Amino acid sequence: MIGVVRSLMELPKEKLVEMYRKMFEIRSFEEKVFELYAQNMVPGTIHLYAGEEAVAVGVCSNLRKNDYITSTHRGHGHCIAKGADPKKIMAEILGKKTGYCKGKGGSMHIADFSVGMLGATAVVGAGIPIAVGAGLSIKLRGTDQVVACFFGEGASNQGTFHEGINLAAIWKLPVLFICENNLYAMGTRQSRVMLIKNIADRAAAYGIPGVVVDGNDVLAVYEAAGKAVERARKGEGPTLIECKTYRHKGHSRIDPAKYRPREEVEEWLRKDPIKRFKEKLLKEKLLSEVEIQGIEMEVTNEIEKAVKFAVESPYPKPEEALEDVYA
Amino acid sequence: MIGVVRSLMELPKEKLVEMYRKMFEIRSFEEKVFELYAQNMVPGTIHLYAGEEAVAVGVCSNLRKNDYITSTHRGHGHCIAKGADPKKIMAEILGKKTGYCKGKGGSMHIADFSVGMLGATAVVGAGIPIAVGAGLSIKLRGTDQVVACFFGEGASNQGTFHEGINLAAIWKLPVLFICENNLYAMGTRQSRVMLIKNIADRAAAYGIPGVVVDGNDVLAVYEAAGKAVERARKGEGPTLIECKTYRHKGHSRIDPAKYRPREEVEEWLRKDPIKRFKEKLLKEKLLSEVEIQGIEMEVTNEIEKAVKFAVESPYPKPEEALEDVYA
Amino acid sequence: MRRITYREALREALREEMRRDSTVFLLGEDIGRYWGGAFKVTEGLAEEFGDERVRDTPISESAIVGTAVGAAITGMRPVAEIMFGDLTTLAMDQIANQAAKIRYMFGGQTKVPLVVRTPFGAGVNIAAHHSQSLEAWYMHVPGLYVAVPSTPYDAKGLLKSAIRGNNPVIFCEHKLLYPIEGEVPEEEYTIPFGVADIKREGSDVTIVATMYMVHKALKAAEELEGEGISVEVVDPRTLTPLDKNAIISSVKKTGRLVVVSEDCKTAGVTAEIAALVAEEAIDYLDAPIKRVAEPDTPIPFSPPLEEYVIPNEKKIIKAVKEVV
Amino acid sequence: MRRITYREALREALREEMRRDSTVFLLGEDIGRYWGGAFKVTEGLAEEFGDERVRDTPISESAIVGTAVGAAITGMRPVAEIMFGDLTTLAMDQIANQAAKIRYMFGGQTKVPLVVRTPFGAGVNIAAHHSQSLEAWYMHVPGLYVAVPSTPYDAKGLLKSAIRGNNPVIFCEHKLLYPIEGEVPEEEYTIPFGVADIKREGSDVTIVATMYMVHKALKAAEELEGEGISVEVVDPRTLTPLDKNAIISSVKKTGRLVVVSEDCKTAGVTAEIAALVAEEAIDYLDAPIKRVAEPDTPIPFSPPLEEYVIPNEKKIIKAVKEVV
Ligand SMILES: Cc1ncc(C[n+]2csc(CCOP(=O)(O)OP(=O)(O)O)c2C)c(N)n1
Ligand SMILES: Cc1ncc(C[n+]2csc(CCOP(=O)(O)OP(=O)(O)O)c2C)c(N)n1
Ligand SMILES: [Mg+2]
Ligand SMILES: [Mg+2]
Repeated sequence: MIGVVRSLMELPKEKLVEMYRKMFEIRSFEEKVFELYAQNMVPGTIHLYAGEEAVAVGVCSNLRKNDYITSTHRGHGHCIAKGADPKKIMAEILGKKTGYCKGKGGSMHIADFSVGMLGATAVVGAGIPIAVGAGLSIKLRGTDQVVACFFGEGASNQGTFHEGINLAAIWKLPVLFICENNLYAMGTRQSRVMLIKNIADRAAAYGIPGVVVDGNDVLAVYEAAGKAVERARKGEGPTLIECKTYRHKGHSRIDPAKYRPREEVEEWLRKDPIKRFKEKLLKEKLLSEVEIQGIEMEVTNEIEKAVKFAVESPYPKPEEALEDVYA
Repeated sequence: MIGVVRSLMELPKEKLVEMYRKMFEIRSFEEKVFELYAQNMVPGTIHLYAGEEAVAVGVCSNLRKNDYITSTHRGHGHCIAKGADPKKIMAEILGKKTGYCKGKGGSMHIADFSVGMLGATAVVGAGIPIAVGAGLSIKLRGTDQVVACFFGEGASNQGTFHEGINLAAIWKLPVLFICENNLYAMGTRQSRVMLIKNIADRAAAYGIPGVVVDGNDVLAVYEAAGKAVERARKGEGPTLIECKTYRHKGHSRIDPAKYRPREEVEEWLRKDPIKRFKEKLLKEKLLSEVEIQGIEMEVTNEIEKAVKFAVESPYPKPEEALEDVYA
Repeated sequence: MRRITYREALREALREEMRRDSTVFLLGEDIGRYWGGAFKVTEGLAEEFGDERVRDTPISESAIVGTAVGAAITGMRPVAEIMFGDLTTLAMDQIANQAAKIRYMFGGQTKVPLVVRTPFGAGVNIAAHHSQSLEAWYMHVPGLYVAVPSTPYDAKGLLKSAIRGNNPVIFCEHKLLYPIEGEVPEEEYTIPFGVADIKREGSDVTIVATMYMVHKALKAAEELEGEGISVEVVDPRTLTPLDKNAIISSVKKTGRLVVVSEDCKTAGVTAEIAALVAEEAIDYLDAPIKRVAEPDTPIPFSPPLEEYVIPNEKKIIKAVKEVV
Repeated sequence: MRRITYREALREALREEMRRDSTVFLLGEDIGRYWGGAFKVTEGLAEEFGDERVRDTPISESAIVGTAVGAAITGMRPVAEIMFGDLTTLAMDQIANQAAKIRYMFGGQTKVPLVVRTPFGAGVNIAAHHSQSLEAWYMHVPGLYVAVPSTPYDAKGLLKSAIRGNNPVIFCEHKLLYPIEGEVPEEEYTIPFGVADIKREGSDVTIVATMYMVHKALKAAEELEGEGISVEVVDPRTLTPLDKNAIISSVKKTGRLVVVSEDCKTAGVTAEIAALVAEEAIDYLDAPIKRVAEPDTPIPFSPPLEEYVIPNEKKIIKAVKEVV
């Protein structure tokens, strides 16, 4: 784990509020998705981000609007953290015409190019070279943008991880490789598919820095990502950041996750990133209970509105299926 | 580089003779191929192994007949080192019916299953998972065979390297990953496509041992491979061995290799593995000049015979093209 | 006769072959005791045969197939599962350049007895990366066999043949077929590759359909019967080898051909079957050949969109009526 | 008019587009100053445009295409070279699942203006891993365009359109075409996608042929003319979009169709074109459709074997004679 976490005091209050809000927003959003799913209103499958909020928020809090991210099957949190509109995310998840992708993508394929969210791929690991390409584009265009590329520890066994990171390394591209290590890929525990403990150690194979960070501590993630962003903007190349975290639910909608020991789940639930951040904020008296409740209420309202918007939105017309194949 | 090389004295004389013979055989074979090529008798393209003989011979001298190897586009040396018949290799290279693959494979696709040579693939890196599969087969069948998997440093940037070695690692398979680092992949110098100096360092990403060895010193290769074979036979899993070496000629038949500095080529020619081994043998008085000349003459005759056999052999009948698609 | 699901039929085939032959083993992502396969086909097999013979792998499709190739050419009979057919793209070199070509390139020195099982097909709203039907690609690769079972009976019999055979097989399953029930005898049987099954006899028009489309074709045929049109439904069961005679004989009888497949129309399964008949039996045709297939789009997510692109009874009936 | 080679024509297209538009850049293995591309298409371009815009890559096909995708959706126009068409298998997910589907999956939010240039084709004795023709696979992927130029003129005009267009293009070249010369004007021109070229007019039989086969078809046509058979040769130039009208119009005129393509016959390019005509213009046919293609084998190494499987003038003439 990287060293001392930047003191809370160093961060402006608005930043802390914003980070808390985003984390709470993601959690609330995912809870609603879960509810809607239970009511049979979500077609297909879903992969919830609950429990991993500190990663997306810690990383994206370092990004500007014109910076890019790439995302995965477990992408709702990334979208929200990068500033996408929960209304249009929810509408997409329900398959509505008002969704980001007009209902063509669904939960596993959300994108919002207007905030630099370059989209989620459902092919594990496939987003990695795409993020590298965005990094190359930045370099060729000569801007100081950066790209954050999210993927799971399971994805780190894909060939694209190896090929993509190596390319970014040799070309010194402004890419943050953010490995969300939630210990499992579906039912497969990390220790059964690799001998090493830290995915960050793989960075050495490409001659770039690898960092392990407590992925349930939003400030630790924020700091590690901040350093990597700085490095990237200065043209010093990519960083691999491994965030140790845990998903609260099963892999996808149908998964009871019986392969996880109960004590392990309980231990991680105790480490809930939102609870931890809230306790810290209160303890250091940076936000009061009242202020926090205010944020939470606002967010809850917003998510309710998103649900209403999504539920009330129309489905696309069937023949729209034929549009958007070619530009 | 690994430590002290086993003293010559420890090896029985027949072993030394055999190693010298094989190295000289490969060199002579490749020189003939080059000659035949110049006479327009070799269809397609060729990738010569001259300069890298110590690798194949050092590794294969540790192997039994029923051990396996997988090979690459630069595979003639691997075949000879594993005990394939030069006659049938040469015939294959000339596209003759008497070749190992009845003329269907050619220089880039030679195989001799009777000596455990599982074949050469011309897709860079594609042999790696195949070798892993042979290793898994050994484990499941419960024998103490091993597999040596040859590939270039260029191949180590392929996704298959990453996925394949990781699999062998977690399953503790009896595989030697032999990286023939000849500094170039076609015209691409290693330093332009990876930031690290030693491919062996990538072994750490999979939690297995990685070893760098002087690939122009047959005894050093022999020793490093010997340890890895021992480890593998004991069920302790794979090893990645990087052999630093150099190809004497261009990448393929048409390549003048102008991308290599002259001094670099000259330096490596001075490190010629055959010359070095011969000098050592003479210096330590393990073989006399006369004995060495005897070996060389024998080999030269054998290769002449191989050429004659190949040249005089018939081409396959055109309609044989339709055979062997399915078993 | 006993009725079991397509999923159970596949599992029985795997179990029986693993009991019969110790060289048969399974590998794939989450096929073992912790999950039992994304579609639960391998559920319970790790418990019976152990983790060594029912091997969970990392998410490394290319290495999964490559490993199967290496095992197959050294005496084993691997059955690899690729969790979704769309992901076979990641193993395309190992499938099309290695598994399919090794025997040929090496002049027949070895055989490559491996099976890659994978589910294709749309209909469960999981969008463009989890819904494709790519079997036409594999028909285009000499050296591969391609199985496309539509019923539990066919699934079991073909999978057993695939495992016992000496060639690499892309064994195509369909997500919507897994829960479908059908008659499967208790006794041992196998189904040879290259033998079509006439799923329904008829005299006015031939429908050639595969996998889930066989069921839609049969429903369409029933409806059409009510309107006095007699439909013959031919299920090739394997695309390679393809039972050309069965198709051509049926066309000779009916004089009309509709080909139905869930894959994208252009250069798909329907193209090959239509071309075959246009080349070898055109004189028997009394009408143009009709193809019913996915229009050329990726599979969209939203239910009304997805429904729109998947071939269905209505489209089949329309095509039939256009030719009779 | 000035004559240049197919290789030079491609290079000119790249050079002109790179001069015209600073977002155009090239990436691939050994395309830069040290080698100039395995087939020397990019020779000299690194010298003119620098190593940043003519980027040598590691041997990482999947990352090459993936990187091109990422660059394409963020404002650049990458032209990737995959050294041999057979190796596109390694990038199949990035090509077929990412490049082709991103626009659609994301509801039209972005375009994916990228070109993957790659040489297909047999004839130089480099065996099964370096000789395939896989363009039919890419026809089967909605979202992709597929170009198959047969002449220097077409190569230049189509490559310029491919680079300027907003869709991902698989740009198929042919090893044996690189040294072929043809007329190419000095002045700027482009060729739109989806417009076939009648390479020779005739009235007795239509041959649809692509790439190197166009030249063989033209030679066959000449020979046949001597025997009083008038052959029309239609070169679609792009397989997606396909100029169906040009094909169908020609068939309506001649009443006979022979389709010639170098890829494997089953489920290949010839299948789609034959199926198209069997579906949409069968009533104009006076004879069965004939397909001339590679028999379903991998490409063998030895010259007599390779020659045996590649379609040639003789086989084309035989097919024509069977239908007239
Ligand atoms: C290439 C590929 N293989 C398999 C799958 C099926 N699959 C979807 S998510 C998943 C697990 C991914 O694990 P990880 O990368 O750790 O991400 P997590 O789900 O834990 O966030 C798998 C195997 C897929 N979508 N893509
Ligand atoms: C996957 C793949 N990409 C590209 C090629 C073209 N190619 C053939 S050999 C070669 C260089 C291989 O370099 P390396 O692995 O270092 O082996 P070496 O030739 O140096 O022995 C390349 C790029 C190929 N055959 N396969
Ligand atoms: Mg995970
Ligand atoms: Mg090399």
